[in-house]
Amino acid sequence: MITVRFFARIREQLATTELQWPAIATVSELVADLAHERGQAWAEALLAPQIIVAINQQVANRDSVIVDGDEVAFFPPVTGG
Amino acid sequence: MITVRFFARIREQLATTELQWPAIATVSELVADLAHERGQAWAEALLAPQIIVAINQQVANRDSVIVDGDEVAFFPPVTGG
Amino acid sequence: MSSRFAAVSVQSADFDPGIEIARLGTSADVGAVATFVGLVRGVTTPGQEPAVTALELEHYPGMTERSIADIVELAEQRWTLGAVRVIHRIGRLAVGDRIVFVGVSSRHRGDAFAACEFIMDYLKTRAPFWKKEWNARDEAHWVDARDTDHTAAARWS
Amino acid sequence: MSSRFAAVSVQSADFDPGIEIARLGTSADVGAVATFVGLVRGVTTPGQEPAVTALELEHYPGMTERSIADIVELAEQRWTLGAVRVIHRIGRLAVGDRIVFVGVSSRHRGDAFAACEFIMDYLKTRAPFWKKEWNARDEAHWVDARDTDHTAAARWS
Repeated sequence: MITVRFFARIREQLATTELQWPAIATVSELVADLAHERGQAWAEALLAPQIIVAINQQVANRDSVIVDGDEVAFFPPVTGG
Repeated sequence: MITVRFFARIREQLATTELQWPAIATVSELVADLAHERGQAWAEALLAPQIIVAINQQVANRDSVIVDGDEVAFFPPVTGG
Repeated sequence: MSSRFAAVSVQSADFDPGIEIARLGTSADVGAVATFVGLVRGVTTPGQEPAVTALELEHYPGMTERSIADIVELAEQRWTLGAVRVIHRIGRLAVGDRIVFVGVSSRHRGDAFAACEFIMDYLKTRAPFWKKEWNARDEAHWVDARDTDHTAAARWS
Repeated sequence: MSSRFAAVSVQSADFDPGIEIARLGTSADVGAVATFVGLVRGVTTPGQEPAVTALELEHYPGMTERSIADIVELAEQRWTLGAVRVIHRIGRLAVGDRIVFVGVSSRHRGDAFAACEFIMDYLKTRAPFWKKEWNARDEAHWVDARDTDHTAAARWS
């Protein structure tokens, strides 16, 4: 299993903070899987071009490999400071 | 009469904080006059190329005109901050 | 330098810039302390939206602290620094509240200024924080990332 | 901006950077406060002269205050600033003592950082202050002006 986390605008759009998901090979496949299972709103939120993905709290990309036990996070561009 | 003031290293070299002097046309003439009356040490201190001169607390130069009642100051490059 | 340390705090509590500056300047070989304090602005672009009344800051616990520590490390590789201190607040803040503190000490002012601004520019574009604003009509909206922040960060690379 | 003011102090008394920062950030349209604190360094270039133990700062009363006010005015013409505060100490100071404070508030951090560094660079090369250093052997000497300070000031023109 992997842990998938959502922050800020995406968290609100999907009304989901965190979920557990079966291990899967890459970020792209995880997004496709979530979109397929959860529907159009999820596809749109997670496929938006500016969305940032992190694996184990390091910025990653759509091709990055996921392994069992990883923490994958999706969030919008940052606006701190 | 004009007031002539000296600061920092120059003040110490000349052992003079301030003096009154008869009005004179320019800074160059004032320096020549002081060097003539006070001797070699004054000539060297006031003719050193890096010395800054101010008239009425505004930076001036050797050709600047002095009028009666002015305050003329000589000081080394500044080192504050 | 003798007093090298870097400390990062992400906290809901306020901080005291005076105390932080005093701590940054405790080594005999420190001649310069450059600091930045970010505040919640209540006025947006004149004539546009209603004034902001409050802000809520969300972060990614763990990743946020680590990404700031990485930014501080980049600065320490690039300039000769004494101590570095970064504090970023989270949770709900009112107009005029302090949001962020970045303080850098060094022998000379050039390094302290450059590193302080670098850390702020990178923090704005790399550290996972998100701002939600409330306005005078009690409407909430997520703040959009600004191109100018990315331009500011890009000039260091 | 609504809270525009500039205040220059030349004084033998110490100052409190925390209080100054708080005063700079009191307007609702201020989002950024950049500050600089200069300290008396006790360590000179390693392996060279004996360590500095104290400093004495001489100034030109009247001209010093006016030249700093002129520098602040140049900064205000160049950037969009809120408040500016400059404090410079005079007289005898010990190692670790604060010498100078420059604080600038603005809407955005870019202006605050640039103006703060500009004021420090110009103050170093234009304001009539002179430092005399004492070392561990109780020898006094006047500090020489540094070329790097003139280089730093020249990049703004």
